This record gives sequence, C-alpha cells and structure tokens, in this order.
Amino acid sequence: MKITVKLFAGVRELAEQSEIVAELAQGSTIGELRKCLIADFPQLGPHLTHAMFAIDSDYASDDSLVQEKSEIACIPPVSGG
Amino acid sequence: MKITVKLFAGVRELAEQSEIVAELAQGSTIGELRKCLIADFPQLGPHLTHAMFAIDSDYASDDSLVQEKSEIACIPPVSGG
Amino acid sequence: MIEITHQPIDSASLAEQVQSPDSGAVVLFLGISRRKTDGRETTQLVYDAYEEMAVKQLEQLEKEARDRWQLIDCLIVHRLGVVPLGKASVAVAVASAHRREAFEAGQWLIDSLKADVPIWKQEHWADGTTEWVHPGLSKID
Amino acid sequence: MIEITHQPIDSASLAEQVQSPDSGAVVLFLGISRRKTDGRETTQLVYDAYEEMAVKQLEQLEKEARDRWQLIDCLIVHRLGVVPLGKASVAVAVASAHRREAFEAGQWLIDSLKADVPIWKQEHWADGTTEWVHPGLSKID
Repeated sequence: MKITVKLFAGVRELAEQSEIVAELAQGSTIGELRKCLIADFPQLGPHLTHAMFAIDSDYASDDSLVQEKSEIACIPPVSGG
Repeated sequence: MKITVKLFAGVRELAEQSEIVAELAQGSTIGELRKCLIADFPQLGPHLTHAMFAIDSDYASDDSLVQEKSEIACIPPVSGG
Repeated sequence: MIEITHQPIDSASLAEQVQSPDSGAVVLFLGISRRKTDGRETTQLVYDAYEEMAVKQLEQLEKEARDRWQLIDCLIVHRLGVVPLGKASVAVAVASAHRREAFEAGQWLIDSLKADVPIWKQEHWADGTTEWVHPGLSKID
Repeated sequence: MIEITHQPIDSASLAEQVQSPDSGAVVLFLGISRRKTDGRETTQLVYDAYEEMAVKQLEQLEKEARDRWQLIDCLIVHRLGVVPLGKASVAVAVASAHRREAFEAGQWLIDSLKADVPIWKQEHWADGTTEWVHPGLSKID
C-alpha cells in the first residue's frame, strides 16, 4: 500500500517537500514505516529517528498499525509556545 | 508621653474612631503600649491581642521602643488582595 | 512599579505594559471580587489600607522579587474603596526572560501581598450586613 | 476555548474575557518573541503547526485541565506565521475561585503545550540565517 506522510518544520525544509510517500506491505506498523522512510530518504535520517508519528491526528507508537486510509504525519520534536 | 495610635478596618469600626491615645512612660515598648490599650479599651481586647503594630510604617515587635514623635499604627490581621 | 488607586484597575492594559522584546514570558495575576465565599453571597467588597505603609511594603516586595528573580518588569496595583463583583481588586504583572521565573515571582508576590501588606477587605453580604475580614480573629458581633 | 490564529493575539482583552463574578482569580500567561536566545539575536520568529492535530491536542489539554482543577474559564490561543519581537506567540488565560488553582493550571497548560502540541518555531537570526527549532536534534547544517 502507498502511505503518504505529512512533513512539517525542519523535516519539510530538509525534504524540500511537504509530503513523502512510502510503499509498505499491508499490516505494517509505524516502526516499519519509520525504517522504510529512513532507507528511502537517508538525508532525513536523524530527524526521522527522533520524530514521533501521528495517525489521524493522534500520537502513535512504533507498534501502531498503519492503514491506507489513515492520515499519517511525522512530528519532529515540537517547539511551540 | 502621649502616644496616638492609628486604627484601621475592624478595629476602627469597633472603636468608632480612627485614632486612640495612650499615656505611656518614656522608654515604653510596643508590648507595654499593647497592654495599656487593652486596659483602656477593653472592647478592643481580642483585636489588640492579635494585632501587629507598626512604627513609622514598618512592622515592630513587642520589644520595639515607642517614641513620642513616632507614627504608631495598630495593624490587625490583613486581608488585602 | 507599584500603585494604590481608588479607580478601576485597567486589567486589559496591564499585560501589555510589561511586554517587551527582552521578555519571553509575562504572567498577569488578577484578584477578582467573587460573588460566593464559603457559600455566602457578597454584593460588593470594600478595601481600606494604611496607605503610607502599604506603599512602602509593596515597594519592598517589588524590590525583593527583583532580587530573587531576574525580572524585566514588575507591576503591582491594588484598588481601594468599593470594588464591584467581577472586578479586579489587585493585579500583579511580571515579565522575565523565561516562564518559570515569571510564574514563581507572580505567585510569590500575591502570596506575600496577602500576608503582609496592611490592606483590609470588608465583605458586604447579600443579607445587608458588613464584616471586616481579619483572618484568625473571630467575627465581630 | 482554544484558538489557532494567524492574527496578532489581543493580549489586552484576554484577562477580561475570563473575568467574572464567580472567579476570584485570573492568571494570564503570555509567551513573547524574545530578542535574545542563548546570547544570539533574533529578528523575528515564525511558527508552523500541524493545525488539525494541534487543535485536537489543545482541546485535549483544556479538557484535562478542567478535569484536574476547578476552572471557571480557560482560554488557549496560539499564533502562527510571523510573530514580531515583543509580541505574543501564545496566551493561556484561566479563571478559578482561588488563586492556587489558577496558577497551577496556567503553568501546567503552558508546560504541556510546549511538550506535546505539534507547533514549531523557526528562529530568524540577525545574521540572516534561519533555523527550525527541534529540541534534542542537533542544528540542521
């Protein structure tokens, strides 16, 4: 399945795009998505390693299942306020 | 010496005046002033017992010496804010 | 800066007054005349002060706060006389580089003001009676 | 109530918005764009957010604060886009019957917002460079 991942702030700047796409097997987890993205976008490595991911606007863990219809976002360390 | 004591809030209301006068010996302390006032104004007793006194706008202890030229005030428990 | 006033406190402008490009954090505290106290209803509060001493004590509190925390600005305003329900009787505004200092200093200032500064509150109860508040002293009959 | 806005935060009116005859205490916190950070000079800050999620997270924080403390009112506003020096990027206003709750809730809300809400700050340094701030990640080269 094709998973689109929204990017923000420093990750978006570094990727030079606001979304990236990963090709994942059905039943993959956030942890597997993270590994796949690090392989495909090595320049984002440190950011992807330290980022959280969100599924449908909620923080997800590396065990969370990714579904094709989910909205996935990469959340690097936040600095609002 | 004649000592004028400023009154505020509940003490002023109870005394029905904004100042009271005590007749004290030279070299008297705030503690002696307190006793003298309690004797002269028994209706103020509980308030005078629990009040602080101030000399020239600073909190004073019962050991502080009272001088005729000082401005003395009775400071019952405060409730500002 | 400290101020004792018989006018309404302009709570809207206080936070703006201490805001500056050097401050990263502003904390504004307002003490408001509250309708209910321990289940009883108040119609208004009246504040009295030993003004000369209250000014001196407030200046001392500002100085002590500036000594203890790195404050960029510090305002304390207390209103005297009638304070209608829902209006501010006291305001403390502090600005600092970081938020921790602003919260700590703001809280310390209002706690210290309530403990030390010779200002008194008179409750005007809905049943028509009035009462000067002297914590620790039983109610005047 | 929570709000994410691209407009200036009206810090003057925020404390008044939460003031009421039921509240005895109002605490307003403002986070301000600060000129100096670790000795370096900033010319402006730019904020970006995952807006949909930030709104959801802020609503969650408001709910949690209202569960933990007896709050009469609670406002959280975050500004996005360019925030000039000396202007507020974030505001938290809480009203409660007693001051302890208002201080605790206000501090908890801003601490939690800074830890959890997907909003990011970009420093625009005086030397012309820019930098997205990601605590724990080394500076992007």
